[in-house]
Amino acid sequence: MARLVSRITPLLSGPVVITLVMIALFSLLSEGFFSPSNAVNIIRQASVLALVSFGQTFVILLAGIDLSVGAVMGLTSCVTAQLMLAGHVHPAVAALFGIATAAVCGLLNGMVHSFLGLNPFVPTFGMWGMALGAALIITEERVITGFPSSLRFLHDGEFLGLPAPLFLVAAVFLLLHLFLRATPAGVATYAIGGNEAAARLSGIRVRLHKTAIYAFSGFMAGIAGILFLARSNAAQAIDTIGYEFDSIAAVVVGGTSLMGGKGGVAQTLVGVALIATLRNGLNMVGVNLYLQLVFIGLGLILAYVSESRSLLPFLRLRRAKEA
Amino acid sequence: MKRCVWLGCLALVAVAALSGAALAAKAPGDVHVALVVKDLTNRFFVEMKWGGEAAGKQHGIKVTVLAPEKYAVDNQIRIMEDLIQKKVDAIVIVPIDGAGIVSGIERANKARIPVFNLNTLATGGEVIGFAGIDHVQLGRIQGQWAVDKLKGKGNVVILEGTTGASSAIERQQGVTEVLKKAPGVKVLASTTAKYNRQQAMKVMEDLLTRFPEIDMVLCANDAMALGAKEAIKDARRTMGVVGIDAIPETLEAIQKGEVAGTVDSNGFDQGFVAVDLTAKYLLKDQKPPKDTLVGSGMATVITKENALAFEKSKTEKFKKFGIKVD
Amino acid sequence: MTLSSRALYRVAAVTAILAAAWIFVPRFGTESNLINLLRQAFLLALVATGVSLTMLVAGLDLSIGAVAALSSCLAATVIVQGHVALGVLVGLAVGALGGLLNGVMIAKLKLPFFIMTFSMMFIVRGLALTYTQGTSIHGFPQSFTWLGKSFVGPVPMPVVLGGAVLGLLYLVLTKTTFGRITYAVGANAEAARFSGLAADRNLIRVYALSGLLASLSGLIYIARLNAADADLGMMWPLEGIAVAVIGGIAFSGGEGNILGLILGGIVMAVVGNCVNLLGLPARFQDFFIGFVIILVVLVDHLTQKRGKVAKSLAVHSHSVAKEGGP
Amino acid sequence: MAEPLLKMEGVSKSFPGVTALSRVDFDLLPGEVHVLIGENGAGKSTLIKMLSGVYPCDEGRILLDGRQVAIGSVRAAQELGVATIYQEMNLIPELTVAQNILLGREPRKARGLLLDAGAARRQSAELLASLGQHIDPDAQVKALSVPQQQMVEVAKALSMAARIVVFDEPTDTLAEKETEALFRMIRLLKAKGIGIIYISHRLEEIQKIGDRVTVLRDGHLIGTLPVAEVRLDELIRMMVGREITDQFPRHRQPRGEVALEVKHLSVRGALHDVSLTVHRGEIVGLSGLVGSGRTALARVLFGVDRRDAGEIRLFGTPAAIDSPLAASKLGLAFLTEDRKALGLFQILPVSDNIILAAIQRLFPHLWIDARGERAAAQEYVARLRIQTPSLSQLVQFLSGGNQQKVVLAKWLATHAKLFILDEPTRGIDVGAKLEIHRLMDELVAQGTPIVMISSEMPEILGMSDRIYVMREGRMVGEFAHHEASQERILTCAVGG
Repeated sequence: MARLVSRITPLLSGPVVITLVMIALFSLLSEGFFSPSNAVNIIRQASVLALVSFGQTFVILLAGIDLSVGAVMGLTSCVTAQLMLAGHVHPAVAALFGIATAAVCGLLNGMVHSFLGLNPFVPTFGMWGMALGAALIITEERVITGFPSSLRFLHDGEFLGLPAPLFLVAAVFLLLHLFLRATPAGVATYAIGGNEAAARLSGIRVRLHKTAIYAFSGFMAGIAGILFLARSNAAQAIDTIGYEFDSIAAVVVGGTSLMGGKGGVAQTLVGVALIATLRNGLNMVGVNLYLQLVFIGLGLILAYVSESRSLLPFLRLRRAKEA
Repeated sequence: MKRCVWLGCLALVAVAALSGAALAAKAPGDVHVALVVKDLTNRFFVEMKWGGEAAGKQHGIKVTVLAPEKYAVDNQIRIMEDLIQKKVDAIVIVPIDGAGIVSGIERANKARIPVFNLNTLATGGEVIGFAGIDHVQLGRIQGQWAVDKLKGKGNVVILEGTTGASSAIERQQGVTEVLKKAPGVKVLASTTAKYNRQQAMKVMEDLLTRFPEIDMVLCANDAMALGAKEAIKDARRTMGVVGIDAIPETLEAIQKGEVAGTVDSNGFDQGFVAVDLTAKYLLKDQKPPKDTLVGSGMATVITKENALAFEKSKTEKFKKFGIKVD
Repeated sequence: MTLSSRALYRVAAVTAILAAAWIFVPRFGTESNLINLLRQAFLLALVATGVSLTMLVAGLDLSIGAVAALSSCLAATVIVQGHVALGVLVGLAVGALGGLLNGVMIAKLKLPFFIMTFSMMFIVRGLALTYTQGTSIHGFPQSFTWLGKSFVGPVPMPVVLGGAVLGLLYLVLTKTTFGRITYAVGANAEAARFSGLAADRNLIRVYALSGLLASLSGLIYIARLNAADADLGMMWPLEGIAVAVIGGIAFSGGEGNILGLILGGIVMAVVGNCVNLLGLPARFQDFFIGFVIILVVLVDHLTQKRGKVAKSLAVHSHSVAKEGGP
Repeated sequence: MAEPLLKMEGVSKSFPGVTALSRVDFDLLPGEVHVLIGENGAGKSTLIKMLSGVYPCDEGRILLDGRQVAIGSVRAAQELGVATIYQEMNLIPELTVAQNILLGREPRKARGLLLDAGAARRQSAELLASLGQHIDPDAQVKALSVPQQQMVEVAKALSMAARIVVFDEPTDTLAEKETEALFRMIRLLKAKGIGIIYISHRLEEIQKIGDRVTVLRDGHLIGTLPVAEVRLDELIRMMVGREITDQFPRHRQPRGEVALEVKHLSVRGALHDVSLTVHRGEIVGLSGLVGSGRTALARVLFGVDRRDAGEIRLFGTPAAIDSPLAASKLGLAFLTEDRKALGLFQILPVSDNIILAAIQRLFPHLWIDARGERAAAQEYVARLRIQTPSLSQLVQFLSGGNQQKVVLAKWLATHAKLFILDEPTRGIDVGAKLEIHRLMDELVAQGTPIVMISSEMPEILGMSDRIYVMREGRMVGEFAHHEASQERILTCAVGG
């Protein structure tokens, strides 16, 4: 039994405990919550936030921040929709072009930040405005629909009873987790976030690496934008505004430190699960909109406090023995 | 660091492999209808909520009214997905965007949950019926009244709703249709203020600067009309201001002469009719008509003359359903 | 602090933008437009004071919009019943309380500013909506609306109030012990603690002041709009950051002159104003704002970077020569 | 004479407005420890930075094994076998020992895509073993002690198959025992034929470890001599170019009454039953190895950490010091070991840095009048002879010595009644060090007591009136000035 306990306890970080407590609470209060179909529903709703939060995780690991992801997602979906509708471009090609646009936005963020040494808030905030403006201009502030809906399988499709986005998110998660843990570039990311000067002195090309990570964050926002397009089958520039703060919240609540060098995509996955479960649960229980906002705010604070000072006294006892 | 990979998988698997709770049998009085509106910070939708709840009380069914956290159609889709999981008996949806909401309706169709489309026409998905006012007609009423008031001659400025929103497009279509038939009336500018009071005040300030003489301001909703009239009052200019929705604050402004008139868009009636038809469909299996026009009866603009009469009839209606009006 | 060379670059850039607008944009130079511009600029600057103060202590207050909404709705309820002074006090008190809560949690419980103020944004917005249930509070007496609508000679009251607040803040920040400690905490919070300064107390006061300023901005806005609803200030955090960044406030803390906000406000107001005066669709505004932010900051950074490098070398040589020689 | 491993001929480097190095010759033989000394700004770090590829040299040639090389980047230097170990530990706290050692050069598998963790663990374990260390390669670096972290740095250098290893003031954070371990390890490297360049302020170390010593001043080569033929004061004269007569100024009055009395102070895991007394007009030296609890004691006295037991009496009255704020109000001052992180506001001007600690005293009623501020700052800039172009100069542009003077000025402005100085002259050049000692002497002469923590034996012996020695959080010895000697203190500190 002790061995089992010792294997499980390191998993029970604060946010995981909070998520499980929430699941239990919501299951008691609403009968539809604790069901496989609702689980599938939560996964679908959380998949877009997960993808964009993975990109944000990498930037925050560098002790940076990317405020542009919300607008860049919107730009991707609008570019792709317009290409398919007006340009009669094949959906796959249009999607690739959309993702490329997002990656370029990320690249610009990275270059302005790392080569000109500007605090990352500034270029990504400026990019937020430009990407939003560009998306609005492309779509003339209209909603674009009526394009071929072959992308929809990405979100609505099912395979072995599990939603398609689950496979996409799981594949991306494992790839990124492996990248961070087991590749030189992954370790370099932690090194730059932990001690940039030391990373540079170890021969890591810091500026190049940072630029690549911001471009990667743009790239992930692009993929999230495509999945968003598949989900709503309509493209509107302002629909994805808000994902920048939601993704930062998911990353930080999950346990990745804003100071950089600590955390990872696994923690972010938990953060995303927590936020998605919270929002779905409040709807299932039928809490009125106004109070829902209050509970989301309280939930975020509780999740963060639980991560930084772990809840279970038993856990703390174990950690004290180890230190 | 190994623990993190376990951590991620645990969260995914736990959520995916939950076992189903037993489905409670549905008692007739236990019918639950959800009304999803665009946002609950605008008085028009608050009255629609009251209408829906009133109809619910009449049929003895449970009605919950939900609105998205953010004015984005994706949030409405998320609410519909959650309602599907909650196994509500029917969803009445007022889409922020008729095209954007289609994938939400299709999901409800797949779950065999009937959907009633209200106020803004959805461009796809099966709905058991549509009720709403004829936005184009509202635009025409407003436009015609303005032309008559200006005796066919004068400068007009139009404040449109959120660009791309179906209701904004249709109301704009109605207004411009009428104004085109009056050569003497010149449309100086037609720009959006996103159905928002603060935005309307700012845009109006700039329009007052741009055009020294404006005779009439046509606003696609009352919130914008109230914002515009403040800017006009501050700039010590005089011109007619016409809105749509006939919310109480506008009626007060009409009596004070700050706003020339408004058009009733029957928020309460829309809510009531939609829930009423849905309840009848669920309880008495009466298929609602494909297209129900709500309350286009009051086909005239409410002005100083008939404002009091209109307000009295409205409060009586509310009282009938036991709704306390502040 | 004397107007350093960096500030001169910034003032020059803004005057260049103003001159260009004056020449190319029709009716930009008219008196009414300039008044609108000035009022808009100072209101934006006032909204940005909360964000800027918290940026000075290397933090950020994302809850200013929500705090403004809640405090102004509560104040409006009191003001509508005629007690204007009491209402204003209630508003300011609620604002300060919200800010105080932020400060205590950040300073004492060591919560990161992002999580605390981001969560407060949701919590306070929810409370405001619950309080007003989506309806607006309107009909303020003239003795209150003068806050937003009256003039002192040609100058609109918001400009006078905004100017007074910014002037006072400038004096507080540069000429009082509280101000110096604020810059010190922003530059190096640990060193401030080790220098025997009450760093935590200073943090709490800065966040409380940010909440107070947010509620003041809210009160002035509802005085202008002549109505208060829970929808107020949705975009204030982002607009505030934009004005602060253009105004030269550094995200990393301890650096930036509060008067720079006037320049930031002017740039934002000019962009919005020109888009309207040229009749461009509103969507161009977001693009230009993003573009201007990066442009102004790039120019500022390049001028600053060269300035810094030159200075550091000059000193290096100076001290080497001094120490080395007998 | 073996073929020189490294030869730098006529190397110079100038920045706009200053020549940091002019035509310096420097060479290094395989298996040799070549010590490099000189004041701050003498050009030591510039020479090393050129060798390790941080920036290119303007004139002159660098030859490795007789072949001319151009070292364009840090990576190029590493490939050429030049490894530099900087003073501030360049490790990544969150990563493991193995990850740190092999960062940037990790062994790979699966055609170079994935890291080979097993091979990395084996290689780093081997490297550490060759240095006589057994540190767990999977431990996180943040859990290691300072000396252990240093061994990881050296292991990292070895992993780069370094043929030249540069040590930049490595023993600053170490005490005797660890310095001995470091020298043993350096001798191991020598035996492997690796050339070592050793930069230090501690002149007494030269005899112990150096083969040859080179002195730089103002970017010029003063001389290179075999260590055997050189005397200490001669070296100092070459460095400073002026006669160092009385190294440590001492004009002391008789001891006053008890200023600070600490009885049975303990902090779980750091201090055990520590007692000491400090009298007015006296400098009390705190000696001991790193980790012996001297800084922990200072932090408790200044209210940074909470004490678990024991009593502190200040000027006769019991003092409950629970925060630096309370300590400063009671007239305590604390110059921390890490100037940059805890002592200074880098991006604020000199005047702010000086008046901030005393801001409540100087301006009791909130308002700061510009004249009063300038006068207060100017007074201390003059008194401490701080070299700064103006009062509004940002502190980050001052030299190390001037920065330390600013921190001292900050606390003098508070009219503190008792000073705690933690390594007051570390990393400062000899000239500035002298001035700091002069100021300390002046302060004590006026009766203000000083508690000084220092790892430099000459400074402890020279400046203190009484010396306490600490080991593992306990007070293990107390010597008056006349009875103290290097050997006695060392034996106490090491627990002999």
